[in-house]
Amino acid sequence: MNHALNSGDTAWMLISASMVLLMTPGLALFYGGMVRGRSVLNMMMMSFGAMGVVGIVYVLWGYSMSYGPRSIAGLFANPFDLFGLNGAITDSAGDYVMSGSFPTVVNVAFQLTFAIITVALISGAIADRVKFSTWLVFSGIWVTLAYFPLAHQVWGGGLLSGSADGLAARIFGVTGAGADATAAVAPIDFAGGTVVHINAGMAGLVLALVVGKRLGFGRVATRPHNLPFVMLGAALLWFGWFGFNAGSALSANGTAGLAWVNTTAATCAAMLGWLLTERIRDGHPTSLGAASGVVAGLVAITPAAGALSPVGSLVLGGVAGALCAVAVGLKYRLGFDDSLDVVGVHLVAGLWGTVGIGLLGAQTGLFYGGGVRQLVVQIMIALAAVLLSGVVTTVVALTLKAVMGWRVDSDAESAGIDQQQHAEAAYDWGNLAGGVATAFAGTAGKAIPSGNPVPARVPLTGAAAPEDSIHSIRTEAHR
Amino acid sequence: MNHALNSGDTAWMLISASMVLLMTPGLALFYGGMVRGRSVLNMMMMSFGAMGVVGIVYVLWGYSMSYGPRSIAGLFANPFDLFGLNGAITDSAGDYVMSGSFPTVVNVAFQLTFAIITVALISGAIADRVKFSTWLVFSGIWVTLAYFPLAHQVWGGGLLSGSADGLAARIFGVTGAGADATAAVAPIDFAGGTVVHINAGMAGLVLALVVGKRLGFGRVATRPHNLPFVMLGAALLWFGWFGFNAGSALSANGTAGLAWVNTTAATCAAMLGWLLTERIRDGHPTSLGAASGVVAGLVAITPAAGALSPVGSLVLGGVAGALCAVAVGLKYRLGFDDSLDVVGVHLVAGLWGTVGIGLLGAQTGLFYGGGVRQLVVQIMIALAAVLLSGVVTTVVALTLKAVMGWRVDSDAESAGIDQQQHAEAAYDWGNLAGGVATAFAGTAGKAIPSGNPVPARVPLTGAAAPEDSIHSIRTEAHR
Amino acid sequence: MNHALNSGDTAWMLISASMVLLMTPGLALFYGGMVRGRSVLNMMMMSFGAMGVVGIVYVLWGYSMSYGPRSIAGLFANPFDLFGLNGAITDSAGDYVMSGSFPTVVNVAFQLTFAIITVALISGAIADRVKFSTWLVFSGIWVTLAYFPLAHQVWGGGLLSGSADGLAARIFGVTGAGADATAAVAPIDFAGGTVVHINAGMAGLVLALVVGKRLGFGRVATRPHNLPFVMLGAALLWFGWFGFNAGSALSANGTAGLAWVNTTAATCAAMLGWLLTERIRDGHPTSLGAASGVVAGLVAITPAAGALSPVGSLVLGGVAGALCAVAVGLKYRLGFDDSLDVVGVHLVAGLWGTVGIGLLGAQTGLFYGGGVRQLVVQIMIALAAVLLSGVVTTVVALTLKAVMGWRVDSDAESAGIDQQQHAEAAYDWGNLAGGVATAFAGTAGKAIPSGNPVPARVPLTGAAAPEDSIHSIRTEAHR
Amino acid sequence: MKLITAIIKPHRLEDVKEALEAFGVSGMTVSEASGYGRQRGHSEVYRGAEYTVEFVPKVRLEVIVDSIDATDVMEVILKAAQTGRIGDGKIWAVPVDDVIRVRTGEHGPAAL
Amino acid sequence: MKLITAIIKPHRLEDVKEALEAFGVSGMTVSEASGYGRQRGHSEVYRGAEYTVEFVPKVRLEVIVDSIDATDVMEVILKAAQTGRIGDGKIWAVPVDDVIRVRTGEHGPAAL
Amino acid sequence: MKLITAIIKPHRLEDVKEALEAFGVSGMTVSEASGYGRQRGHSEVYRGAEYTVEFVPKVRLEVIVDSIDATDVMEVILKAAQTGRIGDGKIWAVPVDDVIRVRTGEHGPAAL
Ligand SMILES: Nc1ncnc2c1ncn2[C@@H]1O[C@H](COP(=O)(O)OP(=O)(O)O)[C@@H](O)[C@H]1O
Ligand SMILES: Nc1ncnc2c1ncn2[C@@H]1O[C@H](COP(=O)(O)OP(=O)(O)O)[C@@H](O)[C@H]1O
Ligand SMILES: Nc1ncnc2c1ncn2[C@@H]1O[C@H](COP(=O)(O)OP(=O)(O)O)[C@@H](O)[C@H]1O
Repeated sequence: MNHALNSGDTAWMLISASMVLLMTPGLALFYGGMVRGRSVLNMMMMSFGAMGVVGIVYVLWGYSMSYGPRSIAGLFANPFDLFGLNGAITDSAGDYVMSGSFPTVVNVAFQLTFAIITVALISGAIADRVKFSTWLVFSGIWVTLAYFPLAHQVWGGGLLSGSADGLAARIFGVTGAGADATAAVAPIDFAGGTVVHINAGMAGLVLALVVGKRLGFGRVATRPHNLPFVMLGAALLWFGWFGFNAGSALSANGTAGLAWVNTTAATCAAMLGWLLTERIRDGHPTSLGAASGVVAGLVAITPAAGALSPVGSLVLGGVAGALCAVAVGLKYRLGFDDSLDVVGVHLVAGLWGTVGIGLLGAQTGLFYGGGVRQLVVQIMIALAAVLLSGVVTTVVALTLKAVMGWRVDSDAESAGIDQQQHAEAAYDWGNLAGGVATAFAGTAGKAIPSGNPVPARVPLTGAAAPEDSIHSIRTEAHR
Repeated sequence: MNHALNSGDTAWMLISASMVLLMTPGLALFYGGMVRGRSVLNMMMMSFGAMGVVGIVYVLWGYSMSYGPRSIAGLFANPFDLFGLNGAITDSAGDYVMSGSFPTVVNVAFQLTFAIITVALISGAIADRVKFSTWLVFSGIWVTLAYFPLAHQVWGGGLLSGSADGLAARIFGVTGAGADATAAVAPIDFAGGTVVHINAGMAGLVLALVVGKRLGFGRVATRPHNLPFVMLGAALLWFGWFGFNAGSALSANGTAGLAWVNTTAATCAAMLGWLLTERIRDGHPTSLGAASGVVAGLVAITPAAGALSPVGSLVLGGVAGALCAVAVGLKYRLGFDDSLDVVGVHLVAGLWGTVGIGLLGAQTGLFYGGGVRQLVVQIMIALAAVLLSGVVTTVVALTLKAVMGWRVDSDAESAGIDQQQHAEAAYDWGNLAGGVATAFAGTAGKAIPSGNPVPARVPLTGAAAPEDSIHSIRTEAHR
Repeated sequence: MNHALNSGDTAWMLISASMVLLMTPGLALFYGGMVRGRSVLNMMMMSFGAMGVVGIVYVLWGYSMSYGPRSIAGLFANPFDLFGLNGAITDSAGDYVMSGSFPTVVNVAFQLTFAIITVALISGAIADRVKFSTWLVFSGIWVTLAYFPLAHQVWGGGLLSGSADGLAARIFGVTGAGADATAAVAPIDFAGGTVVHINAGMAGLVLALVVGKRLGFGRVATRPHNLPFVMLGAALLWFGWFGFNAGSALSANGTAGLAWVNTTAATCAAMLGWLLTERIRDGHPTSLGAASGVVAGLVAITPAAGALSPVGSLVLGGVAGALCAVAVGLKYRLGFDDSLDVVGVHLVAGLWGTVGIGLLGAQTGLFYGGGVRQLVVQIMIALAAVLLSGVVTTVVALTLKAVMGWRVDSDAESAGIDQQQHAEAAYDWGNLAGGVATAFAGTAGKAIPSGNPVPARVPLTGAAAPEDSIHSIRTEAHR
Repeated sequence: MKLITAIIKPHRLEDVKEALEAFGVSGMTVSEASGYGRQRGHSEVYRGAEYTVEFVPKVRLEVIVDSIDATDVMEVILKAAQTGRIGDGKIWAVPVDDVIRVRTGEHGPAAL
Repeated sequence: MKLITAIIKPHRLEDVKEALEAFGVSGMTVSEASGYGRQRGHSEVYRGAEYTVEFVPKVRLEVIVDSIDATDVMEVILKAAQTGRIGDGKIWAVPVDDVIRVRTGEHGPAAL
Repeated sequence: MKLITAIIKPHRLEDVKEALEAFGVSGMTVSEASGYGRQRGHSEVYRGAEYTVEFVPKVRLEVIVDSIDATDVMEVILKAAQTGRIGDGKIWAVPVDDVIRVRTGEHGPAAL
């Protein structure tokens, strides 16, 4: 079963993994630019924190739970079989274990990055108001209970895959026989419409409800503080998404190329679709709309990137852009504070993309004469993902609410979560704006004996201070 | 004619395509940082808009017009042969069509990104003052009438290529015979000196003239609002340019490596060349100069990346940096408002790089004992590109001026084009600076019945508002 | 000795080189965000300047001195053998010279990027206060006298390599015989713990001491002006570091995959290690801490990326994060102004990573039953690097102090080095904050005859000026 | 006429503006300020170095009113700005000789 | 002496500065401000949510002058700042007890 | 009571604040300003185009004091702010009718 190593495929998977990893900081910028300047750091830290926690968890038990050798009822794989990647990297002879044409360790790299970004995506729903510690704990638990199982079910040969034991096989039967038997109509999730986007989108919805609205939601202005960051973030996402989608071909081949072109076609169409909707509805096409449209298109094409024609992708993307542009306004009417529209973008476009394959799929789509069977299967996996994510997230979120609490106190939320959770300010333009005048007040570590002549604690003498610098010394009198 | 797929080459082309796509957002930052804070979004949107429009157009007829099977008099290829990429991706047997050692669909990806950035480059010439709608329409028309034809002529076997039917063959004859006959002295445009840079630079010149100067040009201060963005943009361009130049080897081989090294050598030299010029002329080497020098070097080496030695590239780059540093000042004397120096950087360095091959080409350059024939051919294709782009752009620009108009009205230009065209402000530092105090005023869609209890419309009651937030409610009285 | 070209390996090395090149602008952002807004451009320019100078020097004599055919006593290779890359690219037959499975010119590309970033790293130690000209000269000399020799010694078969002539071979003997003989216990520096990080860290320490403290060090507040830039910079470093570490496998294979996974594991653990240390010591986990932890982890895993298991990497990284979090505070106690903690991060984590291999190495580490021999060898190369870098940097730095001087004058330092060295301001938010009101005052070049009717010099007449623009004309009276 | 200047907490601006409007004041000018007083700032930690931020963000509001309205306007601002917590700010009144509306050149109360 | 304060449109600052210079005023202090009055703001839309920006950017200009020049200086500012459109701003004068030049310690008109 | 306004160089703020505190002043309000006067600005060059920056950053400090302290407070600020170099700024005093502490509603000197 160990194939020969194909260095071209390996190179492509290595770079794809790197590109997908870059998506999470890209998301941090995309989200960070959208919040107010006093909570941008916390917003970005949710993404970085997810990287830290999920990166570790994935190495320890994540890969094993997703792609380990023993499936538990098609729901998840045994987390201990490949714990710490033991046995996943080299075999007893010391040779690298292969996954198809490239080493398994490269697959670990690639898959790990998907787990990270899925968790990070959720954070947009609960901007500006949650404890960083609760978020970190949530990241570790949620990825274990919601992400790894779904990855196993869809991609690891579990219940929602095209395997002969899967649900699709039970509905429409199998083709082939024996070990080669697969579902006659296999569900299609090329790069993560269900596992990543529906999963994160539903989790965002649940968290927004459990955590509750920001102070002043729908009343106080919370416009984006840095739209160029949002655009740069969207661009890094787009770039990384080539690794996400074209990398999901798991080979440097024509399918990867098709996925690349489809990804771009859908994204371009979605961007214009969103802008057109804004132009008609609000009078102006906005840069936030362009960036959002880019993401909506990327999400929608994710499950479909290998299954559509480029022209089909244009249609899928264009619809996604318009659909999400309408959906993001819904939260104000329904009254839940999905702050950065994880639901409106990821859940909506994830559902549309997953189901849209049943309509637009080049071979099996309804509009392409493929009948309704693919459509039925696609709806089935979409609903299963909604259900799984909804239930698991609800349980985890409520438990954490009871045990640790989600919200920072309202004074802290008002004053700005960056200052309260991280004791930092994102920007210092070197002026007084925002009342910022700062002074060095000593070094870290309360253990410094107070008699210690740390230079910083020597009060400012007559020595000329630098021009322009607003400084002061925290003297004893101030304490 | 279908070669075997080389997965290494395919991987390299996939990542090259991705890197070139990232260049356009990089350009958006590079340009966006250079304009004032009140027009950065519009500047970036011109790049994003070009991505949207050209991406769609390329899939529909762009590839067919550039590389389709039937050339119309060597000027462009029939746009309908591969319309919608039909027939370009898989053959009748369902196998991926190949272009050399990789699938054609990967070539589509790669070539598409060049079309996008070429259009986006032009936008720098007309910063701060044009209607977004006119720009979008221009993008679609210009790429069709100027870019696809030139790509066909130079790279698609058309008039300016080394084919036996091309102009170069008519001047200096052919070598080889029959189907193998090619021009004895083939024009060299490795990665787009003519197709991309001369083309965009001329278009920028024409547009700057047709659209006219910004209010206060040459009188009012319009210094860059965010130089770190400019530097980051230049860095992303440099990174992406490896895909552009080394990717143009169309294979992961020694030529790609040479192009990589030459690209870096020329860029480093150009950066220092520009800085030195500034140091001598203005007294200070600037960061804007460094970023500009980087781009000048990248542009100059583009046509030459495979044809020079590294030391030759140092010379080409050093000259490019100094030349462009001088050229950018010209607009104030000549009195045309090429706002971000598309002419001074892209046209000038594009011409120098294209012609410089005739001097510094490792085999055929005048200084390397190659005689003048290459030089003549290079000058010929440079002039042809100037001519084609100049004429086409003039016609398109004037037509659009008559039909849609280019300029926003002068009040809008004064108040800031971001607000007027996009109803957005790029930054909100959470203070009053710039008089920005905002209030949520309702959700999108004028269709909301006014009695609808959208929370936002409930006037602020005595409830404690968050600290720091300057908010207000648009009450009926204000309307 | 010329192997066949492997296009997958070549593709991977090309993209790795590109990614490592992107690290330096990433570093520019990482460092630039940490300084005050009035010195961000100078900080970034130190990185860009290093790119320019080192890029040129590398092409001319850097590659020859590192990997040229003739070693001078194991200390460095003859700089003239491959001067200008002559003979390094193609052989006499015109074929590309190979380095293993890819063309040597690709190796030049890859290695060049390491030289650049090493120099750029040093600049963090001397933020806000040095002449740009002195820095450029230092870059060229230091890379020649410290970097190329160490690269040769460790990777080019010199004294610190595993070659039969190296120090390690002299300590623990050789295995194999004749031309195949290598050190029985070869030193391990997978991707540059000694060559890059210890080297740069020591140089930073020496420069901080030679150049001296900033005005007001330890008294005046110098908090970071743009933390999102710091985070974005850290993210770009992480991304590029995959090229750095996984690229150092010099092949797209299992080792590259393992290096990728180890890099991520160590980085995630280091980030959390740093945050935990801060949480305990200061009460808050900060975003600057997360970004710093990322870099600390990347540094520590650099020499070890191919030699550890993923779980070993988690340990190495976690310790690195905590260690560096403690180390960065030391400068205030020891009283040297290593402004951005090149010592606390790169020297400390570089030493830890290099030595840690002797403890945690999967085959040869002390904790994995490998005995102390690897540990001894690792300590040996770490100390050798400390020594070499320390001595060379001291000599170079003191010479430059005497000849050119390092510091800008104190008025300039106070007013802001951007303005003084580069005549630029990083940001212009379009308001009066910071007293910025600007006017166009003419074009470059003192050679313009003063009677020349440059539009800019025409005094403002009654014509309506644009809204919002604070402008003025430098009239003769002002001069 | 009088110039009333109020230094208030930023988040009270909206209420103060509305209260003034309701009272009949039709214009005002606001700007950013930083206050130093009984209300202390906070501290921030960067790489182990602690910095104190001693000045607190405030908004300065200026409104010119007819002399007879001065006391009432101060009262209106006081009520709308008050939270009862330290740092609520100050309001003061200064005599004004004359005021002109730039657009029309009108002087005195007519210029308001 | 008098303190003349003018709230003007930002783009008029340059002309006002030049007019004051021409009149013989050698120094002034300007700062940013936001105005609320007859001139309305604008609205912005982000992801379908509409926000109003009610305060309009203005510049505050302060200049201390000898009492006998006060009316003239106000007149000079008025002329240079006027566009005739809503939102041109206000100019007012306040009595000043004393002024000191920090560099020299000079008092009164000599300090200007 | 008097309102003392000082336009000073930004880097003197810290010393002035400390001197005022030492003198017994317990609160003050500062804001950013840009000054035009004998102290010239500088010029910047972008792609060969030269721009002049004519306004110099300053800090405006405002402090309300009891009338009898006014001269002393001005003296305290003068001493702490003076560097003797051009551009040190100005200090002026304006009569104040009344001052209110928003938190408590206290009037007059008790409000300081
Ligand atoms: N003497 C003063 N002159 C000018 N402004 C003052 C004075 N005292 C206080 N302030 C301003 O009033 C604000 C609130 O004062 P503070 O002493 O913190 O609380 P409180 O007024 O509630 O006692 C300060 O931040 C400062 O802006
Ligand atoms: N009563 C006032 N006190 C202080 N400033 C005022 C007052 N009324 C107006 N202003 C200032 O004058 C500016 C212009 O006023 P506005 O009513 O918009 O136009 P106009 O003065 O042309 O009638 C406002 O933006 C505000 O800054
Ligand atoms: N007449 C004035 N009215 C108000 N502010 C002034 C006046 N003259 C000067 N200033 C302020 O004082 C600052 C210092 O003045 P300047 O003439 O540069 O130096 P100096 O006061 O040392 O002679 C200026 O930048 C400006 O802010």
